[in-house]
Amino acid sequence: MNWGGLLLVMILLSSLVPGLIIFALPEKSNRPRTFLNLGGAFLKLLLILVMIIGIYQGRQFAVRWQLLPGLELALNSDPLAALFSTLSTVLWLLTTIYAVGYLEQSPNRRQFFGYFSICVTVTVGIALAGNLITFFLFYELLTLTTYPLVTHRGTREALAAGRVYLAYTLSGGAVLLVAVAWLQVLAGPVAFGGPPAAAAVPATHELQLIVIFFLFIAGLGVKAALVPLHGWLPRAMVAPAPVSALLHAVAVVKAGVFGIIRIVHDVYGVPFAAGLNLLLPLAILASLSIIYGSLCALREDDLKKRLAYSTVSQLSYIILGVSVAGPLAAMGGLVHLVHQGLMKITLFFCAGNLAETLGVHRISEMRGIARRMPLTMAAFSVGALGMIGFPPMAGFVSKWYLGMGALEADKMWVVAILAVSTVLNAAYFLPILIQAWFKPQESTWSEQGTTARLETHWMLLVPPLVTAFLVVAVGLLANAQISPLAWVKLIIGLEYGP
Amino acid sequence: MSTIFLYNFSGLALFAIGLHGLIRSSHLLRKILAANLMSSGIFLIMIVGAYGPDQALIDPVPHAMVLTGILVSISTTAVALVLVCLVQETTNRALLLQKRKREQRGRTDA
Amino acid sequence: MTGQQVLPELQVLLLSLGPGFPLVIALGLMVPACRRLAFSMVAWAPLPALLASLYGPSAIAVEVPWFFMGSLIGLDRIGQIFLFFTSFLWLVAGIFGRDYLAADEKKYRFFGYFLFTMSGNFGLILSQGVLGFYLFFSLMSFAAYGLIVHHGTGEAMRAGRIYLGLTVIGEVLLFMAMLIVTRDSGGEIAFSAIKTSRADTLLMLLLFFGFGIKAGALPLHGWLPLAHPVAPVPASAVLSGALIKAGLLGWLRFMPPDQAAAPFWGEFFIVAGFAAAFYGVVIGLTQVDAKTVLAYSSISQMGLMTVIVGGGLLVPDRWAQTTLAVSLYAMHHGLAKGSLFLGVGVAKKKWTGGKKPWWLSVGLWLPALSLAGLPLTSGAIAKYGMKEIVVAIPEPWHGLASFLLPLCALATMLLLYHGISLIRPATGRPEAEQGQGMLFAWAANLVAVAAVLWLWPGSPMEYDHFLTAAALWNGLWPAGLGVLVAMARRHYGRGVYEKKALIPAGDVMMVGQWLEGMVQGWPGQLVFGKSGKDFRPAAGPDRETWLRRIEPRLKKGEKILQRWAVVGAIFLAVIIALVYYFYRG
Amino acid sequence: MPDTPFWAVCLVVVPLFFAIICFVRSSLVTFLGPLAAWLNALAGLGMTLSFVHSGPLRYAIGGWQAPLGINFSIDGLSVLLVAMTAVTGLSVSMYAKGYFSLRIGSAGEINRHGHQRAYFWPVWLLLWAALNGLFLSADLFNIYVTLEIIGLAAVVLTALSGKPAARLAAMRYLLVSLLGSCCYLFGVALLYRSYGILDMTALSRLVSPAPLLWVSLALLTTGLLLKTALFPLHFWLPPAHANALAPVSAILSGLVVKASFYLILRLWGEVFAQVLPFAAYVLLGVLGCGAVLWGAVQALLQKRLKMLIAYSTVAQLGYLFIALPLIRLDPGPSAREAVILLIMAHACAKSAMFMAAGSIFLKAGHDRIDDLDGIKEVLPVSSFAFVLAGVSLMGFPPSGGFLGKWLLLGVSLASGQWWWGIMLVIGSLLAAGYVYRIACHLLVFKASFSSRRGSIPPVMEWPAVLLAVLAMILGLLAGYPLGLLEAGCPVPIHACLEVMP
Repeated sequence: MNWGGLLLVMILLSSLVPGLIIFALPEKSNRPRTFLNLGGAFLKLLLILVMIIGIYQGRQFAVRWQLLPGLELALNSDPLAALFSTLSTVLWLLTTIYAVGYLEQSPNRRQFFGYFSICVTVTVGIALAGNLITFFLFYELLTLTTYPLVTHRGTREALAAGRVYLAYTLSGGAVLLVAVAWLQVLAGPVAFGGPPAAAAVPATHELQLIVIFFLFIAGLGVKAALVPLHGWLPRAMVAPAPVSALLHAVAVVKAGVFGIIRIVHDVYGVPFAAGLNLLLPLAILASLSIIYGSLCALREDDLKKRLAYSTVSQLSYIILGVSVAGPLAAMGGLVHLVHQGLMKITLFFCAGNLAETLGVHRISEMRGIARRMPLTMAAFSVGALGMIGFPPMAGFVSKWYLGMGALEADKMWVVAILAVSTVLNAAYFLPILIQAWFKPQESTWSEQGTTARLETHWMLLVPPLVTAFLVVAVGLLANAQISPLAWVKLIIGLEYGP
Repeated sequence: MSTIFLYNFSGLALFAIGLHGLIRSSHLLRKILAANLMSSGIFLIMIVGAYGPDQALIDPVPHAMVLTGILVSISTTAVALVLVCLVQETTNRALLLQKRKREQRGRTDA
Repeated sequence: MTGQQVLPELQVLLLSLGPGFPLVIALGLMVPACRRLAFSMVAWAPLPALLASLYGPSAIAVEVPWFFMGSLIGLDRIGQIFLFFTSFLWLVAGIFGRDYLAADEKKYRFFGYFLFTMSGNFGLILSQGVLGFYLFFSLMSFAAYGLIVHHGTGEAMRAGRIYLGLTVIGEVLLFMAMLIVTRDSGGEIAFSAIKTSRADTLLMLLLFFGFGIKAGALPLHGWLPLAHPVAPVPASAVLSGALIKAGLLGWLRFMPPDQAAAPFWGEFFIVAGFAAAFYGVVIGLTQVDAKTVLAYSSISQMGLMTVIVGGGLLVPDRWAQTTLAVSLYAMHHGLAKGSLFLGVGVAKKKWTGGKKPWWLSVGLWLPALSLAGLPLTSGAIAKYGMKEIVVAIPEPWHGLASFLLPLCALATMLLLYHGISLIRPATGRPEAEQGQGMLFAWAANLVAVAAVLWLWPGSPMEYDHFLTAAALWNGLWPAGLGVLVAMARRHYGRGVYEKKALIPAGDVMMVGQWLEGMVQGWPGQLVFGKSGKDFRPAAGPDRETWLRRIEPRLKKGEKILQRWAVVGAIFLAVIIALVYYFYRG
Repeated sequence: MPDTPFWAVCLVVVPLFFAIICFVRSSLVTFLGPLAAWLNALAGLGMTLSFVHSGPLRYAIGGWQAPLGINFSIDGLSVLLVAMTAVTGLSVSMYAKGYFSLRIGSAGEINRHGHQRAYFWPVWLLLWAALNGLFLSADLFNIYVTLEIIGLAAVVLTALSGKPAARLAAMRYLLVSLLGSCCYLFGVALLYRSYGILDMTALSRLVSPAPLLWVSLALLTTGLLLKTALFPLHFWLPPAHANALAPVSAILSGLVVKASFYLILRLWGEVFAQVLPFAAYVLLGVLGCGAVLWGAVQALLQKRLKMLIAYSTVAQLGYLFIALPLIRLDPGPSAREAVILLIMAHACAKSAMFMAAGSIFLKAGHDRIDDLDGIKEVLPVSSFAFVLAGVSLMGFPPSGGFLGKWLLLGVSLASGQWWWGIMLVIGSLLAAGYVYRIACHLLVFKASFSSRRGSIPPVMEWPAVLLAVLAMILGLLAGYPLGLLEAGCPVPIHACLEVMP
């Protein structure tokens, strides 16, 4: 276990150990629990920074653990892994602060924070996974650890939503297992770093490879909320706001999309996949879910459900970017992975704020709410405008690169899809902003005891403002050295050559 | 040779009768008796197997096996009888019929 | 007035102050602590931009790599013209607005959006890069929504909704156009380096309609006549004065002077221009509200400018001259239309009933006549610049244009007369005392309208040619005839047009309403199912439903397996099956 | 360090010796029982270590050579199963120690526990000795004897709880066990008639296809199928396992059922592997699929916790039988390794589940699944152990169950007969169905939960957690036990072939 490997294991442990200790602590020990959580978050962020610096210097960290002769678990730190793990860690830190504020008086917090920390460990595990079997291991564990968070409230709908969530994700996991095992039979152990494994399979198995690819897409599509398999996401919105913020905007859904990126880039390799013309159906599926997601979002009056459907459509941007074979489109897709995470988590934080402080859940109750909660609605507006692709925000940058990539591969219909979905995004986000900012208050809200000075508890207010600032900063400083876009260019540079 | 065949056949017959008795009869004691019949049938076949073609050479191993078998079937029957008494005590009829089970339904708990 | 060479950093500072300063004040307005201080400085926000336009060097472009994927700021010739009249108009509107809305309790919010729109406007003029242009264009468009819906009445909300809808569509069309332009020019985003291939019909269509929405091109002009009456006067002045000119600037920026003549597109622009010009007047005459009439006159004037751009497309080597002529015409129209709108505002505040005071009628008639191109007014100079372009275009269009242009002037005069006659005195108690800021601003604007083209260095000003009898007569008869016809129409048609507009304002928007009804109506239900109901995709497999149905059969199955007879049968069956498989194997 | 034969003998003698003493001096039972359990576990550990050290071995007890003497053949498979029995047995014993000294519930229950303790330990140690004997013994008749002892001891333990349902279930279990043993004996008799030798390794060389062999094998196998409760013949298992006392159910489901499957694995996997046609394996595989589906669906229908777990045993056994055709198909060792992993993982997980269910039943006073909401607040450790064991039963990575499923899936896909693999995946999905039906009640929070007074001692809660964790990380540590498996290929026995033809 060299020093690099130790670093990777430490990154995982830095949130697993606090999680386990939290389980051991009694329910009432709030202060140590918060300290543990935040300490773990900061430590993990630090370690990831060390990793990023290492990657900048061109070093490669890896650790192996052999289960059986043909089977080993591996973690390695390639730039794509660093991108996703940084995103999850930063957002986990903010969501922990938010969750501490959000669940101030509620019961059963020990179980919540315990599973919350383990869940992030698993997400970072997915990011750092070095081969297909490790990825699958963490992918399945994600289902396990997120279930108690979805059914945290314990109400009837929470249990029903939990059951639906399990039905979808477990069957997705089963399909993925068959695909992984089948590929292992054909191509031997599949590692992520080196040359695409599927390309090395003899040509006679081409049909099997095609079937395996679509099994992968089906298995990962459940978590990536591709249209026919997205049913669980809106129903999982019964979960408390921090859960829907981190999990259903970043961790769980991104794991699915990250998996698809790994499959297309590392397992099959874009040229080979394009050769088997697998990418066109994927692009069509992604476009379908972009449009369908937006149409469903148009019709939802419940705020979190509308955001959920918008997640369904936004995720498919990333898949669309990856499935349009070309460096620029891939760049657009990958950078949208980060940008969408930032924007969507801002929106969910604000939705959580409205629900927690004023008991507002439906959009029709949101008239004139900006007067009562100006900062929250400001953050919400930044996130919403970003989602529409309003220029200085992050959303525009990814849409710009997606468009450029589509034109580079002269797929005009992809640009048309982007245009139509931008209009649809505006159609379901702008009415919310108009109602909040420009219309007088009509419905009465239930004031749930907030401090006089700020509009709501400071822990609920700071995270959305920070993420909103990040959304603007990432957009404005897109060309800067340290922006996600620069990091994605590094990834694509490695992938496609200079 | 015909006596060897006769013994084998009777052993087989005993086994069959015992099997039919164990399955078809509804009274517990009958089932236990049937089980004993089956094992004695098997012992008969094993003993017959011990005699080689020329009467002189007798193979001792089946005898050892039969002895052990008899021991085992005795202890099994003992346990079975104790269980029949227990069942009798709680269900006041030593029948193991389905309808007996239906009456129990109300009070079954772990 | 060409500025001397200034240090690059200073240039960046000077130019970025243009859009930057209003932003800073707007943020100041948001923070309650320094709200009062910020409000006091609101009126002077456009000053740095005005100074930059006057003293800035005529042609510089400064690279700012870190700002939003690399952007360029710079001031070229037409940029300078646009920046000058836009900043002047914003300055006048700001001073006017401060007094006009002094009593309004939501004035901080209004001026917040006012400053955002202003910063967007200046930004898009100054930016020399495609991305920067699009950024400020979107900022201006979205912030203008705040100005339109300021009063919050029903029609304001409807106008705002329509404006926003069309703006979003415009943004998307522009987004696609920019993608194609950047790809064609190999990833280059500076205006000087981009090449828009005129042959690419999709690109040209996207550009025409993308900017056409803002510039009031025919099918997509619906929001203009709806937005102006509902917006407060300073807002509508700026809307028609500066905002719609952004569309025009977009055309000029995105169609660089490459050599390939685009005959088809030239004709397309000319036809669209004339159509807009006359359509605007025809519909305008049927309206009853002064600001709506002025809005329609803006549409028709923009039509004229589209004609000039079309001319420039037909004769590519005269492109530089065309852009100059169009910019001057835009400047003149912006200032004139601004002063007309401000005039309406002054009338509403200061005219206490009875006969229209003399200074008010002079203030209204001066810009109107100038717009109609009366000789010796800056309007005439602007029209003269246009004529030079018309002369150069090839035959079929030359004759048509030279015949139609005077007709346009006549029609404009007709429409403006109708508009001015509709201006009504103040209904409530006029606040006479603190209106000074309004009057001063209005007066300054009038002076500008009168003098601007005389003083502007680049304007096509040959005195000798200008004073010839023919030029005088050409300028005079359309205006005079227009006034006579308008008087006759007013005299005979009294009362017919006063009450209700024959065609509701925003004529084309009736189609929009019909469409909206459709979506709510039965076709919408058909497509989307009942609106608002929780749209349930395939419900997850609920354990209760499918299991409940087959449960009794399963329980019975288990009971059967419990019986001894069945067990015996299965037992024998397994033995026989095994023996059979052993044999068969 | 004493050598392997010493440990082999200890494994059988020590539990027998203590069983007798506990029976005679029932007052000492509270101390002697757990002591015996620890000694047994130590013997198992010693055996494993010496096996690693010295490799496979054949040992004739008391120098008596076959066919009269009793031979022990110690190879990888048997050592692993002995080790599994040691670990699971020790945890169940610790649980039983707490269970019988518990002060929960009415006075009647408490003194009945005292009475039961006196009989539980001797019979359980007897069962443990028989299990060790079975795993180690080399010839078929010796296996018959140990099999019979296991059957009887299990029946007595089932009847121990004294409730009418338990007694009826015990009676049915006894009759089934009788039927199975008679058939097994008949098969052994016929085998002896045709080959004159009962030693498994010797038989595997002599055997050649003959009608008498087919009949005897059919009888042997059907007897064992009845004892393993494979799908159509599973009717006796759920009532027996559900109505027995908690530690007894853990023993029954975890270990007893595995004994007869071990024999099938030996006979079909090694002894008669060359002779048996593949079609026969397919038959067992199909019955296994039936077991997986039927067991899972029945489990989904159950209202009581222990009945659900019992039916889940029926389903999980189906997995093992699906693996049989795959062992035949797979050239390499991975299918055999997978089966061993599945056996060990199931043993740990199932006993952990039953122990946790026992604690839940004692604390809640009932085991109706739908009324268990909020027990998490009262019994956090046990409910966590239950959920963790359930998860490893579902075959979630990194559990042993997952690795077994993964290997079998690989073999089935590589061999082209992909339907076995798909059956495994569907089975684990159904397993997820019934595990999460309980887990969703155990994980959910409810402020008030009506539970009986008195607390569950940690000695009852922690063994369940340890076993569940072991099942969960078995996947990660799979390299070590499976390494043992490879080292232990059976020893050639030409040494003792001088017996009559």
